[in-house]
Amino acid sequence: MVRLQEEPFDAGALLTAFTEGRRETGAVVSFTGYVRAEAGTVETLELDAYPGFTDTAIEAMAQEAQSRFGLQDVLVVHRTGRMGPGEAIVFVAAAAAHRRAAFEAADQLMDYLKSRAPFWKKSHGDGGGRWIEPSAQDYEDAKRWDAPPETTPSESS
Amino acid sequence: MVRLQEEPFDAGALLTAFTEGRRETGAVVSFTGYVRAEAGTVETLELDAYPGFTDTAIEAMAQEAQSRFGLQDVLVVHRTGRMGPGEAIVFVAAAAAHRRAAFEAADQLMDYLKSRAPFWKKSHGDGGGRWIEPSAQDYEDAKRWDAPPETTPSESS
Amino acid sequence: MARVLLFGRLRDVAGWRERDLDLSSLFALRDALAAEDAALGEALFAPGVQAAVDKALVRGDASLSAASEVAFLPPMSGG
Amino acid sequence: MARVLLFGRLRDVAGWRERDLDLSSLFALRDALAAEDAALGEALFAPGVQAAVDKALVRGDASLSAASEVAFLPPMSGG
Repeated sequence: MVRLQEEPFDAGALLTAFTEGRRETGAVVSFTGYVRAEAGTVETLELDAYPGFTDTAIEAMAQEAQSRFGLQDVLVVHRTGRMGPGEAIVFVAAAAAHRRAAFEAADQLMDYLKSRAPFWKKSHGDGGGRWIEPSAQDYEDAKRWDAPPETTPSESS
Repeated sequence: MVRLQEEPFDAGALLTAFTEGRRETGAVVSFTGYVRAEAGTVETLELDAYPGFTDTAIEAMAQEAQSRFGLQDVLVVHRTGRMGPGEAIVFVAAAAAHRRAAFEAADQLMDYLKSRAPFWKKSHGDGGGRWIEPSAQDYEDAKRWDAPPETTPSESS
Repeated sequence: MARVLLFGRLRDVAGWRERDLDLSSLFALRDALAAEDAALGEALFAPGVQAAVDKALVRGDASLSAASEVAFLPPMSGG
Repeated sequence: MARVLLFGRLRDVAGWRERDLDLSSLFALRDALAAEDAALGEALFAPGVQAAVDKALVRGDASLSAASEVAFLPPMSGG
């Protein structure tokens, strides 16, 4: 399930709801991403989304991860609009029978979200507004998963 | 911080407390492990710990992960005693400036916990009680991290 | 009357987010925007800028109807 | 009087978890337990069984005082 929202969320409350009543689940991995203060340089972050396009793209990423790693369930909650330091911006949870699948699914999903999700991000700080693109590291991280499933990082090492 | 306890815990509540007031944290990864029903074969799980020995060993694992991955904080909560299907048995959370460190730290910590933590585990099912040892997969998973940090799986792939 | 949506830095360059324009193809629409606002035109033709019609990315030209929604998307930042 | 603790399947084999025994070395203590209970003796000498004195693993023998705590630890299962 994928949800875009302007309202803040509490990662713990999302995790509680996500984990409820899972008798066959062995492992749940969650990722929560925050706006960092970076010693005062980021005052607020502004995230543009294109409703009906952005959520569809993320839903496709979530479904790809779900089938690739055999997940029992997956959740993505992403904020849009303006956010300040310390506020959660993204929450991803993956439920699986075994921990490796849950870790790799959450990891891949975050790499894809950070580099390929259709958002447009602006940081508003002391020096005014600045549009941000993915870092070289973000692109590299996402490429780790582009090989076919037989050669994912953990299996080839 | 490492805590062994007989009482059940709510993973979401632990995550809420862990994430509170982190202005320099960019990423929090949590892992929650559950007792699986496995189609009715596991009725309860019994986990023996040696207080003062088990927690010390886990604290050493947590500190090793913290320094290796430059974590801002790490938390391990592990239940002992008897647990039924669907109950959470272990919770691990790692906070870092960037997501890769948080993912790898939680992943390594779980691999170590599952294969090397001084617990003694018994499953009580239809066929009576049975002592469990780590699976070959658990040992393999833990070995991934034994190479020096320069050659961790994600960096070499 | 196609609806035109701008995202990211295109909004800052143009000074608007959404307009209705009566043009029958994507290329004609883009050319009209560029003719009207040179800075926006440059931004629309910059590398990595994509167009979507009715929420699907298109390469090349596309015909537009009155109900079409056209979005111009600068390089995506990720989440 | 050293305190002796058993864990995991050693508890099932012995039928107890904790006892006080008055012996001055780890090997003497283990031999005394084996002499008293052959099944426990076999389990204590099985591969992978470790001993800790005062919560630190020891290889080989170790001298014990009245305040010593000795634990016999079968292969650990992980969490």
